Amino acid sequence: MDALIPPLLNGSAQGALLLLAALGLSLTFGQMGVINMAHGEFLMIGAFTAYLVQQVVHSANLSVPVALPVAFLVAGLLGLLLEVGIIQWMYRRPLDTLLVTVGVSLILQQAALQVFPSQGVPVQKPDWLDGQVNILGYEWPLRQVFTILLAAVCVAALGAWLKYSSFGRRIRATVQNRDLAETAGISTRTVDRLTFFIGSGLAGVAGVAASLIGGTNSQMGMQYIIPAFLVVAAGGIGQLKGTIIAAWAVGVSLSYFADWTTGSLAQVLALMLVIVFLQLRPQGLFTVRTRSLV
Amino acid sequence: MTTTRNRRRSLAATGAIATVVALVLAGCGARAGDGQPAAASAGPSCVDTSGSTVKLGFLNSLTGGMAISEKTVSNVLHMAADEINAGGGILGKKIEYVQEDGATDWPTFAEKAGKLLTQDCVAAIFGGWTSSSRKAVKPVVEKHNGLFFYPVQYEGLEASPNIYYTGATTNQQIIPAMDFLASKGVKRLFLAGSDYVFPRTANAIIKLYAAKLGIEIVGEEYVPLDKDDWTSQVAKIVAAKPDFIFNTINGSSNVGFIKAYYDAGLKAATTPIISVSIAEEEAPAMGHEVTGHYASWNYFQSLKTPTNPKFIQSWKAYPNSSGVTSDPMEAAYISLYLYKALVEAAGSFDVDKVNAAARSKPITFDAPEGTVTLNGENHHISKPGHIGQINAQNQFDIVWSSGKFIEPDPFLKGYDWFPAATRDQLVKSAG
Amino acid sequence: MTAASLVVKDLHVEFSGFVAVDGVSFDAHLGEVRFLIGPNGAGKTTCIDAITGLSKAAGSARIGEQELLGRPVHKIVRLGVGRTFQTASVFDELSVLQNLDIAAGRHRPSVSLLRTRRGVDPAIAQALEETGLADEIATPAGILSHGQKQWLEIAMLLVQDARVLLLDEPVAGMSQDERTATGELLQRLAAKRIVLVVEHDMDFMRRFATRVTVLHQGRVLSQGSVADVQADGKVQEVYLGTAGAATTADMLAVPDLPGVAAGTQKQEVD
Amino acid sequence: MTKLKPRLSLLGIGVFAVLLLGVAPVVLTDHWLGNLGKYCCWAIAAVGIGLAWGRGGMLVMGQGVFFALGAYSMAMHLTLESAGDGVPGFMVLYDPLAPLPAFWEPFRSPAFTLAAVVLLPVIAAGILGFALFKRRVKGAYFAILTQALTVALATLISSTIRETGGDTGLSDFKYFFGFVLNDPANRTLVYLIAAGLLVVCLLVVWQLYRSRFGELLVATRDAEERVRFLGYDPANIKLVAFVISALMASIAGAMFVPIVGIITPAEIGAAASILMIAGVALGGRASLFGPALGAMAVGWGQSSLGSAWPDGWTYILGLLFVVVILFFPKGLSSVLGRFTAARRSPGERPPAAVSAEATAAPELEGVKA
Repeated sequence: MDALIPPLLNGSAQGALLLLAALGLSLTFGQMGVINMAHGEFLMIGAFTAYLVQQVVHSANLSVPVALPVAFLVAGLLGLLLEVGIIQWMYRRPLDTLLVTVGVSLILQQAALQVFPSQGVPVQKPDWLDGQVNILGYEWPLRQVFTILLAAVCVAALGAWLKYSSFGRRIRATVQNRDLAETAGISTRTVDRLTFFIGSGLAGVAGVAASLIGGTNSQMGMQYIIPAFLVVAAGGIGQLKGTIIAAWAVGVSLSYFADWTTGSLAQVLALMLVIVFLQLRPQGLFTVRTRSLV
Repeated sequence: MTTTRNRRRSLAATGAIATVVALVLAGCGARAGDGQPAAASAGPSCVDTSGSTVKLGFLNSLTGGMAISEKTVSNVLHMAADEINAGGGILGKKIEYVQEDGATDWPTFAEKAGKLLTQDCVAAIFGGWTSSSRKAVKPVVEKHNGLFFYPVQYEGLEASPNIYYTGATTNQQIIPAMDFLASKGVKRLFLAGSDYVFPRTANAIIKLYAAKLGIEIVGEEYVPLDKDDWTSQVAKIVAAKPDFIFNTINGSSNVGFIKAYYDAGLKAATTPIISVSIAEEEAPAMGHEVTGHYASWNYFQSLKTPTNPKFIQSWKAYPNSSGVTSDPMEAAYISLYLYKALVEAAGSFDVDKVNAAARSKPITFDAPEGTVTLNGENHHISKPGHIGQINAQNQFDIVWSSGKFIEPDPFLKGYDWFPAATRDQLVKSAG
Repeated sequence: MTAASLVVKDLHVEFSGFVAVDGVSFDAHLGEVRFLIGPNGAGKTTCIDAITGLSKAAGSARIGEQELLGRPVHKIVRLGVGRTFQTASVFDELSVLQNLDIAAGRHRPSVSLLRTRRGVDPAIAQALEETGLADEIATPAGILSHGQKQWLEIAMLLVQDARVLLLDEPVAGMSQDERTATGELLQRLAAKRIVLVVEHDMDFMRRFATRVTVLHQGRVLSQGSVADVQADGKVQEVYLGTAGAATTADMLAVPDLPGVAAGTQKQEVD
Repeated sequence: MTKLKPRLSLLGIGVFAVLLLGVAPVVLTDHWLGNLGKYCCWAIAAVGIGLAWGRGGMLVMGQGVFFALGAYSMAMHLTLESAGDGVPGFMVLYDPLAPLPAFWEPFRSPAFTLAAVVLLPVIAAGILGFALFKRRVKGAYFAILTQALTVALATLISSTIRETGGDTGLSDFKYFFGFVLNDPANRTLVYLIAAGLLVVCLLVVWQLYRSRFGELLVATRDAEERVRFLGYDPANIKLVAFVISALMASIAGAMFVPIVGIITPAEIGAAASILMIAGVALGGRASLFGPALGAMAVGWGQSSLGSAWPDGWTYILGLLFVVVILFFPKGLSSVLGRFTAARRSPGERPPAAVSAEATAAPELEGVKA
């Protein structure tokens, strides 16, 4: 059991972080078809926001809860800016959004390198995240529990919002049939902007979580972007439950691989696992079947 | 009809290329076994020192991932150049530096080194950080018979007539750290590193020396340089119950490591960490979490030497200064002064004369870490070994010192626990 | 070349539990222009999708002895089944000639693909003549008129030498003259090839159909000549049910409502 | 299409060949000739990307994988050539007595090395492409999968230090198939081979673009399902283009090694693979010369602007992506094309404008039912 349980717990936390990073993408990529390679940099902005909030609210106990909504707002507004400035002209060219946002990500990285201390900045962990809880006889770091709870809250909020709010219904209507939605009086422009705002804002929240796990610096976004995209793809386009399961599966397999082999090989194996899975099942875990093909 | 003719024409074009290639093949170019030593084919140097200035090249990553560390080195080189110029320059000639960006891209390092030597005609190049950048520059400076001053501690096992190493080699950083651990009575050691050449090499050496010291290595874990999440590996550390952790992690991955370490409930008081890549520059990014841990360096800002206060003061006053001094910066600072000393000893900027001067008499410099002496054979410098413990201000309190300066020994010739067969092969393949 | 009959028996298509086509059987023979009609969601296009391998289906669809179901799309095409699409789909960036050349290509050895085209294939010249596109040979297909695009699609089927032509709303968006021309073209083609047309345009159907199958909610509602079908009470009921106020006769007589046809395209997906 | 255009293109290749093979070695210094050689390597890879992405619609974000196959094949051979009979130095530390890893052994042979440069990418791309295209993986999925693959390979190489040299890679090559690499004459020779290969690659795609295959590839890019309904298997068509583009990336990698003198995982990772695409996008993905010239321009920008204004270069590169993709999706060559077309036939609709619209149209994802 000693060999089985701890990686499962650690992996669940890793999966939760991955899920937070992928959640926004599942909106923008899954629902709108935009491939935002700058999503990792929005995450970075969220982490830097956590640091900046800490400069104002000195107590880490308070600053982290404050930083979560602020980071959501900051990253969300930046995403909105990206949508209004660039993406809105490109909805008919999904593949090209990928390249445009690569450019945006280069610019944001360089800007962060010049604005903030080049070595990165420290984000203090709140005291209430110190320590461990005992689960099944194993000491489980509270910080990991926090990541999982945060991911759960975000998923629940997003899911409820999509399902019950009128904007959520409009998003789903727009995704299913843009023209019809427009004729039904839905402003698809507003829906696009709102979706992008929320998707990017979620990256900001993920950034706060990431700042408690790793370094906060100009390069941090790059380590999340590819795995996050793979998770969304493996989960199935526009499928929240697929994204959740895929993120958890990748996190846990990464953790087991790391337990059995080295950290590097674990990364390679986890990537290969997803690649092979997508080869076998290109439509992802869950799909809405329609007559038009993938 | 047109197409047929077109095809014939494209065939003709291909034929023309083949002919050109064949001509060149037959015409010229030295072949292996022609008996010509490779370096002899380097053309005459274009360095011109007849004027009132001497051109030097600074090659650091100002963009990309390594800019995090290398910008500071670039800046301190500028400061050293300004100081030297204020003091009258080298052999009476003012330094005119050309700053190039290596862009965290190793072929770019090779390209820019070539540019500095052949286009800008600099007398020497200073910079580099990663071993990859050094390995990219090495063939270039050897080909053009230039000089390269490399300021960062590295994995050793190298010596090039065209490179001077002012950072520590393994016996000046890794081995003092192990001696310190032995003095603390450490019995169980865990090795954690980033997955690249320096940590792997350092750990190979640590394992050999640990066997001699009677320290048991209870685990060894690596994570890719660009990954911050150490959760899984730290869980293994917890399970292995070491007395001490030897940390060869580099970059922001260190932050992730420390965070995972505390998350898992490890404490500096019971399972301390000794690092070889965390200095005054890096520690602030980790906040208070590194307090109480150790680092092995040859220089600390807190070091009490005659020249250190002035160095710290100048740096703090320098534009765009980070405010703290650290070992790699100090090594870069040394590199420019060492070059000045070498040139003045040789009385010339000529590379061969500089190298001859290095061999003929001991070149010294009163560095912030103390008076360092150049080893003219292996082009490394003597250094003191210090262990610092990180305090609440993210500065280092020195808790252990090697006493005398440690002579550089990149191939570990003076250490009987290092297998002779390995060394012989390494020396042979290093040429 | 001789074309046997296309015989579809007991066709079933299901999308995640939703039965789109439920036990449909019909056949089409040389010499007749066969029509498949029905209200929105009746499963007309789905039938064609199934026959051409685009949708997974149970049952049987044969040309002569050859079973089509279960084969990949391009293999079915190689058996001589060609189709057009509701939205004319031609290669916009390529010229008319290049479009047709590609359609003719499957009979060539693959090495010849690496060579440049020289001259115009006789089969292509003939198809151009037949569809009246001879003047547009160098025009990029993207700037052809809507009707011309439809003809280009038909021309592509001809050079492809398809034995069975499955045409999905071939006259949508065409002018009255173009419709007539298309109808006559189809009647000419029917002499040598099996022609099956899915249409909403009742006027067009009445003028050119030899036999008609009416689908409703995935099942065959009625089958026979135009007159038979028009007289069928069940058909009247269905059209009354879906169209509300209009009478069956009116419905079947309405020449064409482009808006209706266009509107249905989107919603017909499952 | 008139017959004029292909002949003009051929003339263009001729001029290009004269400039690269005849003029450049005479007028350029050794340093810039070496740089030009490096740009030629990127251009070779770019020509392949132009074929796969511009004409075939497959956004290949993992050309680093094939670049690596060629580069490491060549680098292993050159390392062994420099090491003589012994084991390369970097392998010694970890286990001084262990022999050369088995997969290194055949690379002692020059013939095997050259064969590997050609066959390894063909086999790898063949298997990968077959698996992906038969399963109809395309668009963003294809792009991200290939990118993930190159990230995985770079990570793997970084962590296998004894086998591949790890993150510091392979460097310090003394000989190139018997020729002393430090000799300027030999360096010119290596440059000429790279430049010659670039010209050959251009000729290959020139013929492909004017062939029926080229038309079919464009057709597959724009309407894959439609091609299927013409009796072709689009997977096979895409596979051919993908394999050729992989081969070109491998050749580029193989020539990169003797010219630049080092190969490390950083040259094949995500950033490097994306940089290869930058040039193609800039020059014009679907045009004949666009990718090659774009890649050379980006290389030159990195050398000269990167020196003059390092921080600025990163911003320029980022803006280049944004501006070019947003405003000139067909690259700068389309701007030129639009201009000449407007001059040649005033009043008529310029073909470039037509094709730009076609690009702007949504990709036909399957058949709209």
